[in-house]
Amino acid sequence: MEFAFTGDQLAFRDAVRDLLAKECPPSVVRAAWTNADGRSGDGRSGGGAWLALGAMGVLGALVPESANGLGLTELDVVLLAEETGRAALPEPFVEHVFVGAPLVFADHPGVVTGELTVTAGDPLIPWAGSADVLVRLDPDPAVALGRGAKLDLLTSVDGSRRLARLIDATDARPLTRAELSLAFWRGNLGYSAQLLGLARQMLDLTVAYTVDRKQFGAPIGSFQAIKHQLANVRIGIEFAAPLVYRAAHSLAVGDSGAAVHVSMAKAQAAGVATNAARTALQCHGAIGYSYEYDLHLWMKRAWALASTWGDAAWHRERVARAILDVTNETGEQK
Amino acid sequence: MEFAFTGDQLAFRDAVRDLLAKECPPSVVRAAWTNADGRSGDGRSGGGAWLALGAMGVLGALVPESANGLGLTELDVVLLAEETGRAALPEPFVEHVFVGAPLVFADHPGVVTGELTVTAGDPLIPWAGSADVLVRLDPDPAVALGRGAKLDLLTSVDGSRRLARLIDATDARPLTRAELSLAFWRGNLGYSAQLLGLARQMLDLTVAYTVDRKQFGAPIGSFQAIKHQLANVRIGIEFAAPLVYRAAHSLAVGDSGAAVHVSMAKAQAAGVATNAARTALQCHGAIGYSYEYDLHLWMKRAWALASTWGDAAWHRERVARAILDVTNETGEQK
Amino acid sequence: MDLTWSPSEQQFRAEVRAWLAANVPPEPLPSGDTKAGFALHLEWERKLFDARWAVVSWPEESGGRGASLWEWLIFEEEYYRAGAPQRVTQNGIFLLAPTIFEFGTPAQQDRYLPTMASGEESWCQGWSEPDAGSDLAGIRSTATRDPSAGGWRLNGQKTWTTRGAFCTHLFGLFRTDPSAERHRGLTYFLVPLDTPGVTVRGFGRLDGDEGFAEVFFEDALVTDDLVLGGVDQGWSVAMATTGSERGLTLRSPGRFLATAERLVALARERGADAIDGSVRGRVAQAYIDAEAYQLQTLQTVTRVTAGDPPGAESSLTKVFWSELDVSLHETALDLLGAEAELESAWMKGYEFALSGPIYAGTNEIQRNVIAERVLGLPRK
Amino acid sequence: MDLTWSPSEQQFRAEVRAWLAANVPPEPLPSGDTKAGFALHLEWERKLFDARWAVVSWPEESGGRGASLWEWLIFEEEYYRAGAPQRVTQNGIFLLAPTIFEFGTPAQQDRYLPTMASGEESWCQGWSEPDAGSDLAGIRSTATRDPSAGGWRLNGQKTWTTRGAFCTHLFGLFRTDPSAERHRGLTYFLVPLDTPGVTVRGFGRLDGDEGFAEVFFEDALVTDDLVLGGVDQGWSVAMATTGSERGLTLRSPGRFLATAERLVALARERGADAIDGSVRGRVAQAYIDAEAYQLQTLQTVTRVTAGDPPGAESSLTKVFWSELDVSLHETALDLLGAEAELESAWMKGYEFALSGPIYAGTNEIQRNVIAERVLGLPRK
Repeated sequence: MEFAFTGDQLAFRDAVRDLLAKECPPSVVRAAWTNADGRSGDGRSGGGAWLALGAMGVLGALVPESANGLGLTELDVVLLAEETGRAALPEPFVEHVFVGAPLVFADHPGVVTGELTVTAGDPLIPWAGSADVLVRLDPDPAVALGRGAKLDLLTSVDGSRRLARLIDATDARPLTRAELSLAFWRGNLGYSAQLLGLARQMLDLTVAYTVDRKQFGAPIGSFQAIKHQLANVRIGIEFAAPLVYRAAHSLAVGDSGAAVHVSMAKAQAAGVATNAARTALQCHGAIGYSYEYDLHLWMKRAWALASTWGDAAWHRERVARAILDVTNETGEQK
Repeated sequence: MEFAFTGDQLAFRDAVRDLLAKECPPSVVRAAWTNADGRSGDGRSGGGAWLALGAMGVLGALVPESANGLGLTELDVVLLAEETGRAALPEPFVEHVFVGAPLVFADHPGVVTGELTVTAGDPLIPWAGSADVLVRLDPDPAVALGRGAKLDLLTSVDGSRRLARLIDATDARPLTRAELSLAFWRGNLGYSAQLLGLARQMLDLTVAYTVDRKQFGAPIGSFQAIKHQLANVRIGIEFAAPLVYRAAHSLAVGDSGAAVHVSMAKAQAAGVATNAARTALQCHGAIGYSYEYDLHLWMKRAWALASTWGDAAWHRERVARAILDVTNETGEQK
Repeated sequence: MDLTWSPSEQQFRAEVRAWLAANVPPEPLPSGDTKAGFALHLEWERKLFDARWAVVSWPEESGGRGASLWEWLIFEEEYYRAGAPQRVTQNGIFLLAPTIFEFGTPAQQDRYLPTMASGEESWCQGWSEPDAGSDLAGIRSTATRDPSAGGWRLNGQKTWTTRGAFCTHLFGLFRTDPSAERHRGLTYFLVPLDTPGVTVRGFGRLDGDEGFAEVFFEDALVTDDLVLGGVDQGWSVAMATTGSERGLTLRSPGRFLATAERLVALARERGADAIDGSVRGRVAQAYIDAEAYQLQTLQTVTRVTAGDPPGAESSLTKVFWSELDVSLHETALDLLGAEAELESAWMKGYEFALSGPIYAGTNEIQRNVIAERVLGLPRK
Repeated sequence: MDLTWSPSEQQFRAEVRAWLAANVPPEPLPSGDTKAGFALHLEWERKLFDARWAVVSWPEESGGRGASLWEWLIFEEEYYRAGAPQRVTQNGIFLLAPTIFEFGTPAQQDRYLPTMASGEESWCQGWSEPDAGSDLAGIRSTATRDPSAGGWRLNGQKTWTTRGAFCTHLFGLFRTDPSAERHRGLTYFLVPLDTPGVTVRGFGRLDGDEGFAEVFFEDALVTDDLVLGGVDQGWSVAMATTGSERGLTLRSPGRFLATAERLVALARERGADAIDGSVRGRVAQAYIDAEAYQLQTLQTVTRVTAGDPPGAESSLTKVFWSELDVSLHETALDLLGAEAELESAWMKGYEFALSGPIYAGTNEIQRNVIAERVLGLPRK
């Protein structure tokens, strides 16, 4: 029994964290809101961060080595997703790395390096307009080409998430039930990890602000009302993270409870991130409510990811079904 | 439009409050836990408080004047129930005044003065062993004689509430559907008011204690962590009371929404009282956890009343049905 | 207790409803927190004013109808139910006007009230400063007497001024006695924003609209007749408006009842069975809370009408409505599921609702007030 | 990451499970917080000890099995799953023993550990005083050196001492340097409760059982060898035990997993469809939280095993498990509906759970610790 990441896994995370610190500061996230494609650069190939991740091999992390991927498992990349959440990376990271690339690398080898971008949605597809390959989980699960696809564009509260419904697909191929299921649970694992990273970042940002900000002659962080709200966020993070990591492990080893474990992770991480957002805003006060301050970039990403691919209530109900209704839930199916 | 009680209604409440302050101090409540009948005295006819309430005419308040009752409405007695909650009166006040007496006064005139005690349950009947007349709402709604009734005695967390199921009834007469419905909603109104009074008393007790108790060189009531918890209880009370009073008014005037209004009142009052109990205990610390300290007498009454005759979730679901499912909910039926 | 409306009140309601039915724009106006939207909202305000619905509770001579608090409640209920445009003039009408009625000279009342009611002049509140948010006593902006110029020189900066970039006037607090501490030595000024030396820079709020502004003062000269309620009396004068900001006037139950009705409609439309059980319970709870808020307001208005004004209790109200507003919208977004993140009136409403627990005294401050002034817990 | 148990650990689990299956009393014992129940629990403790299950993590020579933290977790999981009796000796085994292992002289270790493990001697904690609850530094009980008698004279009062009326010994803090302030000048004493001058009065806890005691000291003489860890060093010595009180040892995940399993069983038995949707969601949430607590513990044990002891993080754990325990029982009572008020293991468990957020440092204190020591927010 050992509940810890390996030195390699932690080193990989640190490398990605450093990369994002350099390539994806808040200014890049903010810029993405007004970019043509809502991404960290402004070409179809994504920006500096995306290219660098591609160069590092991260974009093909779950693709078999036989196809020039890194042949890694969910457990090796879950911390990377957490870091992209912490940085609010405006790229289809989960959609590409966790969901799309492992599904389409055979027909579209370019996704392994990031030369091609694949994204996915259920049903709303983020960054669909700038992607080369689209994966639609619902309705009619299918893989389609970005070029020539008929999209119904929609606006997300997160200005970088350019959403679309795929209405009419070119050269679409249907997904098998197994592909659909794996894609759905891997995606939810990725979102859970990103929500965790978002929560950590919002907490750090708020701690720093409340240590600094003085009112009534003292740092507001010295008031119990602030302390206890932030302590609760920290507690929430402490007891959400292990569920996320366990879910990654379960998918990696093919545990029969994997789907339920992912639902537990998503329910918990969504709750923690939305609570972190609410608390961060309240502890900041008016400045946190300003568009010019960065907090809202994280808050809105958190709102979006918390409700996409099943919100907390939906995943909690999945767990309820597993423990209350079904007697031997294999969790293998969506 | 006038949302306020009349001078008479307030004077009546004050009279009962004074009576209870004199006849039902905490020592009487505590004594009831070990009394033979769990009531404020130790004879079948109840104790000082019960006799005094009878002498005041309160026990027959909802009985028509033609039958020597006071011929009052739910609106006239709701504040009295609140006071009996505040005092944690160990007597079948709601069961007798709100539910039983108006149902059985014709066959049992003694209930009007309190010479006879009537109690009621759904299905658990409090103080059944010491009552002359029993009303069972469920199963098989009926009125029965206390003498000779076969009872299955049960123990409540509230040592004064001597519970029983009525298994075999003597001279039972069935309740009509209308009787049953009115009894159920009146009872829930009475319990809502008592829960409100219990919450107020637990809050007052805790405020007094936290002003007094010093730790870390200051009254613990000066710490924000205590202040904000108690402020939340006070807010809860502020916005539960009007729902309780409105429900009383709706029953009094026969408003078609009365049943839903009572469910709103019970759901809110139950939530406020249980939260007040939890907060009061936490703010007291170890002393509040001591059997010798009075707080638990109120806490346990609150737990009992919050779950009896439909708990908060049950009543909230009644409201949900009224606003979401049924298109024209008359609320007339249980 | 009488929970029915009198014939004349019912008549009043019918009149309001009819007028709104005939005049509320079929399509919602663009956000009043944008330059273009603000202008369109002012046109609507003018329309309200011409029909004497802009300030129903004001005396007739100032453009009102001398409506009772009860009628005002009815008006608000109907206004929100009809989905009529937000009141971009509300900060003047609800925060400043009561102060002018109470402390203004007859000249000030004649000069400012009618133009405020008609929307001809629009007012923003200049209280918060970079270092004075929750702690208003930290105000540093100054007003220095300039005898030669026959007035006062304003210097300093205000910020988080709602719709400051679109308004014509600002009412604000400035320090006139630099030696005085905390709440003393402040004066309440009425400042035309076109005064030389005043610069306004609008900036975005959570939803991106330019609903906030910073206002900079550099030796801006304001004449003596722009002092409201006496030099160095600013704090006590201002408290009258926080009273109304926190209390009844801004938060009529109609607003939350209307939102609750829309929430219920949304839930029915999603299909009552399709709804998760826990969310279903929260819909019911939010609906119950909206009714609780209305009933508590009826209780308060009854008391106020009987001449017993609300004191620190208004803090109870502020915490409750602001958290109710958040949970009404949160619940609606949960009903929307994966579509919650899409641009919608619910998301916009949620973003707005999130400001409730912050402005007009954060809910943390309100809880302190409740604990100390309502419950009597020790300050220290 | 490896979430499987080694063959030897599986073997250990099988052994524990088999023994418990064969030995756990079919009928639950009466409450260990009553005189009679306590005696019966001591018999059970003896039985555990004879089979060397009483203190699995202790070295063999002290009656343990030198079990690893992993094996200890397994033991606890099986123990709670089997519904075995509460450990009335836990305050000695989990709070005092670690301190004796760390600070005790060899003589003290030989004298007290074996009799503690066998239950022959039972220990209660003498820390709280009427004026020193959350604020332990407020301790006023004194120990004054009495050279003539060759020991220390204890005076003062301890209270809220769990099972003090049934135990044979008390470990507690006494002020040995009256001039010292707050946490300084305290000394950790081991006190036989039959010492002349010591009076014990048991009193009821929330559930009515006599689980609390007041202990009065009047010139009670204790010899020098009853000082644990040095005169005036009491605070730092005691902190070692709060560490274990708040940390892992007392709150093995097995306890909450077992409760969660029983909650699920109760829900299934009430009929999954009959359950209110909001309560159904809370059952799932409580179950998720119980698993989260277990996984976080595995994480911590991995770290501890690697030689990285938990610090202020134990405050995160304390708040979480104590509130989880309350909500597990609250949810169960909500499932019981009108029967919730009846005497039951759930109600008894709820009453006990309510002490969790209070003892071993209230959750308010814990949140301060988290804010200041984990997050680095300013003390003042």
